[in-house]
Amino acid sequence: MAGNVDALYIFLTVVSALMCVLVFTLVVVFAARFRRRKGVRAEQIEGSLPLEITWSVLPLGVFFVFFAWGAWIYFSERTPPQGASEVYVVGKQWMWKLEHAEGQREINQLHVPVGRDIKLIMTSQDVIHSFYVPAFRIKQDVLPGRYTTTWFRATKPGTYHLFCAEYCGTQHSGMIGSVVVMEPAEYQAWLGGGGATTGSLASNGQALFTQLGCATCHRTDTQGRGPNLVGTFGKPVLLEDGRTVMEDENYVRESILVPTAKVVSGFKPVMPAFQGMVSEEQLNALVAYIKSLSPPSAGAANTASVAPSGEKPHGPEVH
Amino acid sequence: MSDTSEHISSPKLYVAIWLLLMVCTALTVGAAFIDLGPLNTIVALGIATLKAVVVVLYFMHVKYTHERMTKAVVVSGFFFLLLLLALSMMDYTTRGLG
Amino acid sequence: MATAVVTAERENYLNKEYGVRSWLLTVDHKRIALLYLVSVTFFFLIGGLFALLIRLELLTPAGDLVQADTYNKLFTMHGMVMVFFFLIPVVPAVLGNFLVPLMIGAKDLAFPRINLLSWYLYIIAGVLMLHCMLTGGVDTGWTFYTPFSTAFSNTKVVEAGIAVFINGFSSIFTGLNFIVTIHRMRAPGMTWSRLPLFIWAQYATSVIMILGTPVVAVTIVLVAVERLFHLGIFDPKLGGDPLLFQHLFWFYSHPAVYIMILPSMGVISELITCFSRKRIFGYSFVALSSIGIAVLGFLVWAHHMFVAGISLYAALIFSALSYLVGVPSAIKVFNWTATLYRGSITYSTPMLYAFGFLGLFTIGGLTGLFLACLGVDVHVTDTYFVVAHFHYVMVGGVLMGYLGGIHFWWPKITGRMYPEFWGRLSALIVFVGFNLTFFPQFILGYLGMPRRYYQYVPEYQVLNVLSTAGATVLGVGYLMPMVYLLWSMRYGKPASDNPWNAAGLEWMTSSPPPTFNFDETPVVDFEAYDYEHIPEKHEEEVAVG
Amino acid sequence: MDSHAAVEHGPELLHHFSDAEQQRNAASLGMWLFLVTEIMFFGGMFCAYLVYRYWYFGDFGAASQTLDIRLGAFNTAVLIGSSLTVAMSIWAAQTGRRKVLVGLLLATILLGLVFLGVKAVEYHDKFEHHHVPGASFHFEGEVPGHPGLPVNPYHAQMFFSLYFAMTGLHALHMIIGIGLFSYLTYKAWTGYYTPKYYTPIENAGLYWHFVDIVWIYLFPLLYLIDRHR
Ligand code: HEA
Ligand code: HEA
Ligand code: HEC
Ligand code: CUA
Ligand SMILES: [Cu+2]
Repeated sequence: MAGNVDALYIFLTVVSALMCVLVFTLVVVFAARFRRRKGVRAEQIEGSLPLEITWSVLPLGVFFVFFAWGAWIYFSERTPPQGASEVYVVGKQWMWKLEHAEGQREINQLHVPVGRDIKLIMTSQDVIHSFYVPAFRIKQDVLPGRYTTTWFRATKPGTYHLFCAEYCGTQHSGMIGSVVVMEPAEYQAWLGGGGATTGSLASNGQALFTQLGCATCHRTDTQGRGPNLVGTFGKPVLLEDGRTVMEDENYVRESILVPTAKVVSGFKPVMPAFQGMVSEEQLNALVAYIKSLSPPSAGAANTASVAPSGEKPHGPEVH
Repeated sequence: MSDTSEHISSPKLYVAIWLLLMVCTALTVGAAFIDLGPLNTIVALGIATLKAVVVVLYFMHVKYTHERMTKAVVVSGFFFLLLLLALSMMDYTTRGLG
Repeated sequence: MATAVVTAERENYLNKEYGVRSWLLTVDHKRIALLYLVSVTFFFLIGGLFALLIRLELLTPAGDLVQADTYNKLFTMHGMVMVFFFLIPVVPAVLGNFLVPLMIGAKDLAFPRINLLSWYLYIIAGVLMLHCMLTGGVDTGWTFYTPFSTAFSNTKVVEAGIAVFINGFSSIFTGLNFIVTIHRMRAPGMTWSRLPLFIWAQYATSVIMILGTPVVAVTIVLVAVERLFHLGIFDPKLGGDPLLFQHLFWFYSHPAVYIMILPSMGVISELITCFSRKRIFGYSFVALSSIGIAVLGFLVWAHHMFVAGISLYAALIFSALSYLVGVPSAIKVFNWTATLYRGSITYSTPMLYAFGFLGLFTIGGLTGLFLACLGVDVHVTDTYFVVAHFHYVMVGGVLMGYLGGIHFWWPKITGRMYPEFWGRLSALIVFVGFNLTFFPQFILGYLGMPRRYYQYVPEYQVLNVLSTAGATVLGVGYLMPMVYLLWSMRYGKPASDNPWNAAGLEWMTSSPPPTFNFDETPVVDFEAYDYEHIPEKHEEEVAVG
Repeated sequence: MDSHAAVEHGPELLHHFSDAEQQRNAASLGMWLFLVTEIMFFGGMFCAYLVYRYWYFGDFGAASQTLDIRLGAFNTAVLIGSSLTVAMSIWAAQTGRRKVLVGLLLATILLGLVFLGVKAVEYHDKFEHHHVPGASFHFEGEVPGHPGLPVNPYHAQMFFSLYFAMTGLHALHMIIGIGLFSYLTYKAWTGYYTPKYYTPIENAGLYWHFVDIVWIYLFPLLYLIDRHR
């Protein structure tokens, strides 16, 4: 990704520099060549339609290239590859809380293995923040009340800056950390010994699922009062009002916090709203658990296994 | 606009317009109670727009002005309002898709 | 200079009446322009002071000069003061106020009392802003993003909001006044195709002022109401969408950047024609591109929100639309350049500023294209790259244009010439200082330094030191004109009615003009920039030096 | 500067205009441009309304149905009536009927006050039912057409936030308009306006009609959502 962005950036710089050189040379040359001389009067030139058209259409053509290239990169930046490992990010004034699917929790630090696609599922507890790793050329605002996502794949081990790029109050400039990219073996070791873990995110979610009483309604058969949640994630859901929505992270999130917002067809809106009753971390665990009930076909993002992602599937998006 | 001042609409016309507006009000209330599916909103806004246009044309004398500028001003006002609404909604209606 | 003596004694708008009252209650557009001149300069100094403090703090990576909170207030108030109280009014309210009636051959603006009201609204807003700054300040950034501004910041957001709101009405009334004046008050024969390009630019600007400003006004009302009464329009906790605020804010604030640049572009058209002694190349294209920028400017606002969480499709469309505004800007740049061709060019101070404008605006505009490019923007948004971009267009563009214009019309405004040597020197210093200040910031931005950072990681220090050094040079460059222009009001050489031998109605009345501008209403039977028919003056008569 | 005696002499030409026609045209264009700014001013709120109505359609429907449609319709009629009296007052001014003019202007003010009175009753009702956004807000109900589906109180509160913001802003415009018309009535009573000079009445009329048009949209948008269920 970084390479692509840099290539485009260099392209833009070169084209712009050429334009600058063109304009500046003309200005300087004209200014020198046609400076005021005694007895020489300016020649009145009305304009020229062909020239006007040239210098409107040509830039427009160049602009289109800029746009198309930029759009293409943006599209892949916003489309995490299938099978990416997931990390949940919660921003708050003024720290980053990160939780791996495997259950490692970190603050202001993110450890990832080299060469693996990492998808970040992010939300904020208070104001808007922005997750920015300059080295990876990625940035995404982190909003309260919903998830935003982005992804990256580190190609070189090392420690990289992590910044908060959206102004968020007093310690905005202190809301920084680092992304530590490690060789896979090292990473395994870190997983084993390093960060404090209390079981994988999904298994935490499972515990919560029982504890909060979700399991009483959402059973793994068709007898529950709520829909069976197995195998539903990432698929379209038919709603009571006839609309169809994709079951993605934001949908699950909303379904837990405000269940009546989108009611599944064939069910009564009896699910209690959990808004204000679960923390962002608990919510993430629940989401991770519900996702784990629908193992994706490619890769095993939600299990604890650290399968290398192998070929980079730049194919269709996950959600 | 110079013509607005010269053109004198008769009270009869005003009363007729007023009646039309009252009928439209009755219609819109009535229509609200009939199930037209998604058309309900459209009908309600359509009637409102009709009323607004009538007010602009007759009560506000735009119909009688020979001044193209007034018309241009009114139209551009609504045009930019629509731009605001349409381009914002473009974001909201496509959020779930990408 | 016999004529000059006569000029100085003739009754004009300056010496017609004396006393504070005659100024504070004036409805003469020229006097109001001067009232604005004094007040925007005051706010520029305040904003500049904040800028210097910002730059001083950033000299070292550690946050050592001021507290984090103080720093946040500094850049917030720097941005608010500079944008709302300096750059938006500066060219329209000073030069525009002075020149619009003169250039179209009118006695005054259509609504002189509303014009005065505009100034009072501006002053009330400004005093409120000052009060707000002195009693604690605001720390939301000039963009007021929610939910920080509505639910988290514990500074004087509402007060600052009210100040911006009131100031908005000042700007709306100015715009309204200009449009009506340009439509209704033109002298006989002054057709649309004969209007000076400065007037076209003011017209386009006024359209934006009228259409955009009310939206930001109501948005700020909503923020204030949400903050005071906890209505949940934008608060996600109450089901609101913080991005809606950003949509509404940028619906105004993107077009607002064209409120700033368009009038300056108009000034540049006047300067380049006068000092090349030529009709502008492609008059109608330059004129209509102003309108084009004004209209297209309303279609691109969400390019400030590419990483904010808008939909993918919206981002694509807004990016594509953003490129469209580049086209009319390109048209202008190329036409100005072409105007120089086969001209008869003098390098007086205003022209030097115009050259500076051309260079800096081109760089600023081209880097705008980087930002409109989705893939690149994701990386550089909210970094110093953006900061550099907008200072290039706002300071390098607008401010250069304004300074050029002030020098150009100074003889008309005051009846005195400014010292040419000092003028050229200041133009040079500003140009050098400017690049030294802001060019390093492009690099900083690409290296990843986020904006609004009060402390930063040490590897960014070298470039920051350069930038701070540049800012001091720049500061000197700005203070110089203030000193010598003031000096020239008393000691400057008396100016003739048309010291530049320029085209345009404003040069056909005396310097300074009488209260109602023209002794008799002029009849226009010549095209704009009719330099062909203006006889050359002898070298020594041209007021240079 | 402002020593022009013109001000005292009423409809005299202001010095910087070349003739009365130019002056009148300028005033009229100025007024129309001002109305455009008003469109955009309300436009920001309409945009917010549109977004949330799109998001929370059902909840908005439920909240909307607590509004009294009879009062809303009555007020619409009142406002349209006042537009009629304003339009007629232009006619009265054009034809130099001073007493009729004063009467019509008074009628306009009266109708405006009736509108505000009804609005006050409605606001009061909202207070009674705790439908005013804030700490004491309370809303229970079902989404129309979806029996058993409870309304999300936050979303209902959003409706009422917008309701108060929009109708409040509208009412503020009414109050300003009534102030304006009171002044005009007084002036008209002194015989200040003649068939040659009545621009202020014309412009105030434009303003009033605009306020009417805003209500013409507010009424269906706020009162008539999903009524058929
Ligand atoms: C005077 C003010 C001004 C002007 C004129 C502009 C002009 C432009 N701006 Fe800028 N901008 C700002 C002030 C301004 N901007 C401010 C204040 C911000 C930040 C606000 C904040 O967040 O605080 C900002 C931010 C900003 C962003 C958001 C960045 C971010 O936050 O991520 C973007 C993105 O698209 C952008 C784009 C543009 C574009 C495309 C133009 C175009 O109009 C430029 C057009 C001009 C040219 C293109 C140059 C001339 C053309 C040629 C010489 C043609 C030849 C070229 C080729 C063939 C390549 N600007
Ligand atoms: C018109 C607009 C304008 C102008 C003219 C300027 C002028 C300058 N700006 Fe500003 N700037 C903005 C608009 C502008 N800026 C905006 C909108 C922001 C974003 C704010 C935000 O993030 O919310 C910003 C942010 C901004 C930042 C980023 C802060 C951050 O993100 O952390 C920086 C940093 O270098 C900076 C620097 C400067 C400098 C060095 C100047 C120089 O050009 C200034 C030169 C002038 C002087 C040096 C003054 C000289 C006078 C004196 C010294 C006398 C003072 C004494 C008396 C009062 C008598 N500006
Ligand atoms: C009282 C019973 C009940 C409880 C307790 C309950 N739910 Fe539900 N849930 C339902 C019903 C009924 C639906 C379907 C109607 C709807 O969408 O509101 C549902 C829908 C959902 C959906 C959307 C399902 C889909 O396929 O689209 C998710 C996700 C969900 N619940 C998660 C949870 C979680 C997590 C908890 C615990 C924190 C929980 N539920 C607690 C009854 C319940
Ligand atoms: Cu978090 Cu800035
Ligand atoms: Cu912009």
